[in-house]
Amino acid sequence: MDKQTGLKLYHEMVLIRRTEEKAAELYQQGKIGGFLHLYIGQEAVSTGLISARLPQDRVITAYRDHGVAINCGLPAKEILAEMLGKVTGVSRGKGGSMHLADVSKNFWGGHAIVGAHLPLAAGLALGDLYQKQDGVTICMFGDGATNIGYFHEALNLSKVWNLPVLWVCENNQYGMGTAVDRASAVSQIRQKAEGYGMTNSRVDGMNLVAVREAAQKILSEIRNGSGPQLLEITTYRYRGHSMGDPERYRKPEEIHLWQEQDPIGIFRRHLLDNGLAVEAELNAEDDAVEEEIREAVIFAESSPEPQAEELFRDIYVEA
Amino acid sequence: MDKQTGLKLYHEMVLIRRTEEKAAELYQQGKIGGFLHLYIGQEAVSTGLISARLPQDRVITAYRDHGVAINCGLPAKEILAEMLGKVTGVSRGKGGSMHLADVSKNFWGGHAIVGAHLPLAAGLALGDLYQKQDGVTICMFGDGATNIGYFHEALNLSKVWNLPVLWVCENNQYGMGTAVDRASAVSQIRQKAEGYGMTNSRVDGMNLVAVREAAQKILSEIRNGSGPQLLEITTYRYRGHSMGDPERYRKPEEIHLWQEQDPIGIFRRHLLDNGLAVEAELNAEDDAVEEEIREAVIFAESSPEPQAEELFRDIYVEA
Amino acid sequence: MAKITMREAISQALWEEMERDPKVFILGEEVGLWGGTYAVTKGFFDHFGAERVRDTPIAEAAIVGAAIGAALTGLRPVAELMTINFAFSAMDHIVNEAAKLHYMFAGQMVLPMVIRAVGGGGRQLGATHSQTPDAVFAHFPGLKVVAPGTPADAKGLLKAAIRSNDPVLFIEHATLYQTRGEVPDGELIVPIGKSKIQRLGRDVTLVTYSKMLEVSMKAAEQLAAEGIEVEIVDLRSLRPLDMDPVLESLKKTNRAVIVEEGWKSYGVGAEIASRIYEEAFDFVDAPIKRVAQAEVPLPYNRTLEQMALPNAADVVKAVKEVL
Amino acid sequence: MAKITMREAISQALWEEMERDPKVFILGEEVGLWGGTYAVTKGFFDHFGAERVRDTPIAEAAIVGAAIGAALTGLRPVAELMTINFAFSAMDHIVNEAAKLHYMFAGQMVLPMVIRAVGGGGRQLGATHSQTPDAVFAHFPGLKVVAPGTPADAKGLLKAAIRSNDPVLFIEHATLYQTRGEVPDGELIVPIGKSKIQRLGRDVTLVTYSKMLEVSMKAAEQLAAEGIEVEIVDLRSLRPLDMDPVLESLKKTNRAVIVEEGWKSYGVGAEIASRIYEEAFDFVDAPIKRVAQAEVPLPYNRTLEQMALPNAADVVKAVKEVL
Ligand SMILES: Cc1ncc(C[n+]2csc(CCOP(=O)(O)OP(=O)(O)O)c2C)c(N)n1
Ligand SMILES: Cc1ncc(C[n+]2csc(CCOP(=O)(O)OP(=O)(O)O)c2C)c(N)n1
Ligand SMILES: [Mg+2]
Ligand SMILES: [Mg+2]
Repeated sequence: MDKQTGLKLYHEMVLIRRTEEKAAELYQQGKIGGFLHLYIGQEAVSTGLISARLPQDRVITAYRDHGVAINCGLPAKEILAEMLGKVTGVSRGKGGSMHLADVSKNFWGGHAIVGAHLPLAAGLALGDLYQKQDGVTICMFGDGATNIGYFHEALNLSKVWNLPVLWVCENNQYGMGTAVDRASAVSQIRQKAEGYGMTNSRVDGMNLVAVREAAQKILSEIRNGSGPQLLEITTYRYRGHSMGDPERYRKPEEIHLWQEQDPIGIFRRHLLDNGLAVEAELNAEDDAVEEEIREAVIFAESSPEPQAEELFRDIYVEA
Repeated sequence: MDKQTGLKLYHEMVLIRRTEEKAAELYQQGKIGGFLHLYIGQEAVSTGLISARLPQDRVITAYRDHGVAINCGLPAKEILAEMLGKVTGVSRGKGGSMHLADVSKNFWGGHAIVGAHLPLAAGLALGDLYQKQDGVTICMFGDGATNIGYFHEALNLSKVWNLPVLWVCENNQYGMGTAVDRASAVSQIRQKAEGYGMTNSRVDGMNLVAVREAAQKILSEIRNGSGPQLLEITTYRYRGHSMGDPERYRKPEEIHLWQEQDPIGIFRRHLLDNGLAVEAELNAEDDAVEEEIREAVIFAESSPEPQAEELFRDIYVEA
Repeated sequence: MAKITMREAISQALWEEMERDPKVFILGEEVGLWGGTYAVTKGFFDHFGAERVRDTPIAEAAIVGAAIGAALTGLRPVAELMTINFAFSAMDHIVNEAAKLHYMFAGQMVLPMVIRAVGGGGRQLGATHSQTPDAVFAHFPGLKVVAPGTPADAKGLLKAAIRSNDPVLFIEHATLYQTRGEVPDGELIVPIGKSKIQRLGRDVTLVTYSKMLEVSMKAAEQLAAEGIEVEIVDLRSLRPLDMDPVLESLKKTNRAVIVEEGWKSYGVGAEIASRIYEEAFDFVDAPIKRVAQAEVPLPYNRTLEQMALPNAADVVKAVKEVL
Repeated sequence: MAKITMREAISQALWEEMERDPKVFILGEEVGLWGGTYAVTKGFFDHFGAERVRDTPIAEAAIVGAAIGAALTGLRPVAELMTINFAFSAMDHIVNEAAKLHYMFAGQMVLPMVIRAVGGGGRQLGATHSQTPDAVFAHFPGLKVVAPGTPADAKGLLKAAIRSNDPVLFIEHATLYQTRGEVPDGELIVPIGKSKIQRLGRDVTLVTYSKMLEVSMKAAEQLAAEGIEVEIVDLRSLRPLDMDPVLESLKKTNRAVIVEEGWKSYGVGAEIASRIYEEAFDFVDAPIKRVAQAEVPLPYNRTLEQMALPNAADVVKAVKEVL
């Protein structure tokens, strides 16, 4: 990793964290409605993963989508605007927090039905295969999502058709309040790939460098025709499942333990230890993020609401 | 196996074969309507399997259900009557070939949506677990059914809840016209159990003795708390998927090859070779079956149709 | 008679039935340790234990399918689908299995089960999480579909559903959980398949159910201030559908408005209107109006979402139009 | 103008569109090697190859889901669900994904896809395999639902559906595949969302679609022999729903009967009747009748099944009742 990349990825991680913290604040102020699923603690997962993609690689994920949206290059201000339901939001205020997307950046959304986007990912990859394009579809989902039938149908199909998909399970230890072992027959999600004879691996999701390297290797294998693979990335969400989670299912000590390996702290140390950055440079990134967020909030808050006509727009392409 | 059991199981296998042949005839005569899925070639699977169950063990299967219905003790005449849509049929003519059942014999049907009965089987097993009964639920399904999401959800749930279920895949090499490898990521279905950390095994389904011994062993393990297991039974259907199958997907030679290991022939030889029966005894069973079928057809054909009131009966328990 | 919330009423019904009958148990996502996504089963896990309050994987088809299987063995499962939007992931098991087994096997199979699912819009949850697709489920013979509008009915109908030997889809509305209402103390059973007059009036018959009962009541008050007295019939069950109180009321008022939260086309109102005309054609003095959701996938933006959902003003307007 | 079967017409539409546009491809169970369960895609596999005629595992959610994904990349998938009864296994993908993505992401996502599914009763396939649940799908904004009743419409509408940039559920009827009809030679596109007068008459407006068009035509002949001339409006699309020809006809005849194969309650007829009353109340001289399926899961027994399904005699009776 070169210095520039290091600083860029550091910036992205901090930007995700601060966007999420700001979103939480705006939610508490009643400015964001609906469900809000924060990515805090998981920043290294998508930042490392997406840093390895080529522009032609499609990305699709679940409702916990703010982080990956940022990594895919969606501006924080348009993301916050979407959360505020503004017409300047990436989905013109019609999608909300769970439905960020920018297909021009090959980011195919945010999907709120658990696991339902996995078959879509198979289809995206089929699109590339059929059209002889060399993109790989990166499909992210949670540990809980691996228990629904859609996971099974999609993984099987991808293997039978040898689709260029990277299945990425973000194992953050819980699906809502249910610990992996209470819902899944196997505690290592990667093991599920065995049922499809699918190459699989597991990497520490608190460590951006490890995630990035794993993703680079696997994406190039898939691009070279290895067929689909499954990558389990272990991680942890520091906040509740969504806002208003009573968190009866875990102890503060457990959270603290994971916070000791904070992905941003780890990567910051990595940059410093390897001479890729000095304190001042990182602090400058922190400040830049601060400023970016400040402006994003102003943008989002001062943006107009969608007009009434918007209600009946885009139901169909052809009315 | 003692002599009596040997003759009984031989009888059952021949009865299945002859029932199916008769059903095909009646179908061709236009007396049976709808879909008709014959079990010819697969007789040793259910005969061996069901011979190992205890009365408290529940059985549930797919639409290819005539064989297992006979093994569960449903009279051939009531089965044929059902196929003819008569009120004397096991489901009073309302279910047809695909929906045979007799819950008093712990046979929970005949289900026509591929894979949909697997979650039901988990529920049946949960019923026993919850009520501290020592029954094992035997759930049979085809190779094709292992690709639908229901399979995944049911197997996972059964493992997480440690349910007393024996998952039995009848791998007859095809789901309709689709060879296993064209639809499934793995060609040995048993491998799918690995994704659930589930004990699994595979047995030759043309060999009744092998099936029976495998089933006896596994059922007793499950009864003793092993948790769910998956048993793959390899077999072959000699006839089309259902009546009117153009059979473009396989060659006659392939069928002939399998016919050389006809399950009835193999078991017949086994009985003779092991001194469990002499030719005359087996011929007597053949004749007895002949007579049983003759009477069953007369019974079915001469039975009355359901009355018009039947149309509105049993929509609800409480109207 | 205590004034409690809909959430408490539903919770009480579940609790009492579980205390009464050991065959009753709950399964679903987050019903146990979490205490229910909407806190309906708060405290159940500690009291009844993990065997009877079963947290499941995210696997809707398996939840409903396992409930069916367990019901076949004589248990009385109450399966919770976190929201009715996820019922589509279990659709096959609801309409092809639960609704059909009893009939298809000529009465051999009995399914004393309840599927609880919360629905409705108005919370900015976006298009996939805000639906009121009740009519879709009510279309299938073999299933019973219940959707209460008051705490008392919620309690009494849920208890009836749990005791029923037929599969019942019990639809709750998320924005009603905080609604308070009088609930009689002690045993309370409200029969499934009986509509109820919730307000007497002489001018217009307002047919509604679930959340829209609240909205209709509000509209009725506004109209009363203007001297217009609407009679409100709460369907409570969509299948079986009890048209008698509707028709009786209509024959008195000769005018009707139907208020539902779901989409208008192929919705509940279409069936109610058709039945009224079929059975009381000569009594209808003005075209029956349907008040329903705008035909769009519900947007996230609050203003747009509220525009799409029927409200009291829409009801008032419709009532005036039929007068 | 050639007289061909519905099966041939559908097959031709698919073939021509695949020849015309390499982005069109087919996926589904047994569409390839087998040649289509109903032989609609016979010969396609050999001609277009395994890449464009894709046999799938038995995994309905994945079939529809993969079609959605492929459509997002600009392809034009035609997903075949072996029967519409299995659409419930893909319900979430049909109603929560296909119907909503375009709107939810404010037009960013475009889904030029078709889901073909054959439905209908009358072949003794039992309760789970004989449904006509068209109204259920038509309830969801964002989806288009088409159900042709003649070979010409089948061909023209399917071609329109394949060229459409919106997700279209294309419902075929199994017992119509052998029905013959004139189909114009050469390019044939029938616009989605246009009802059509299939028979002129002055006495009663008969609104129907799909298989019931055939049944209604038969009834019309019988009635004509008695001097009663019915006008038949074929809806062809259930969403968008074109009421104009219905209303125009009704204003002439002042009487209407709606004939659908599915269950009556919360069915198609309810919507049509409601709309007629809403938009032409003063023109309706007698209560509109709905002819529909008996509200039971369809039984296997032939006699019972036929009793439950609407037939020409039922239509004749209903027409006479409205006169
Ligand atoms: C089909 C379906 N069932 C249930 C839900 C409700 N739900 C939303 S998120 C969630 C937990 C998902 O957990 P996981 O996949 O581990 O993702 P995480 O939230 O941990 O990122 C549940 C149950 C849903 N959205 N869709
Ligand atoms: C959900 C669903 N999809 C499709 C079908 C149509 N169908 C009936 S049987 C069958 C093949 C099943 O193959 P397999 O599970 O191997 O069982 P086999 O017929 O070989 O015994 C298919 C596709 C169905 N009944 N249900
Ligand atoms: Mg998780
Ligand atoms: Mg098979």
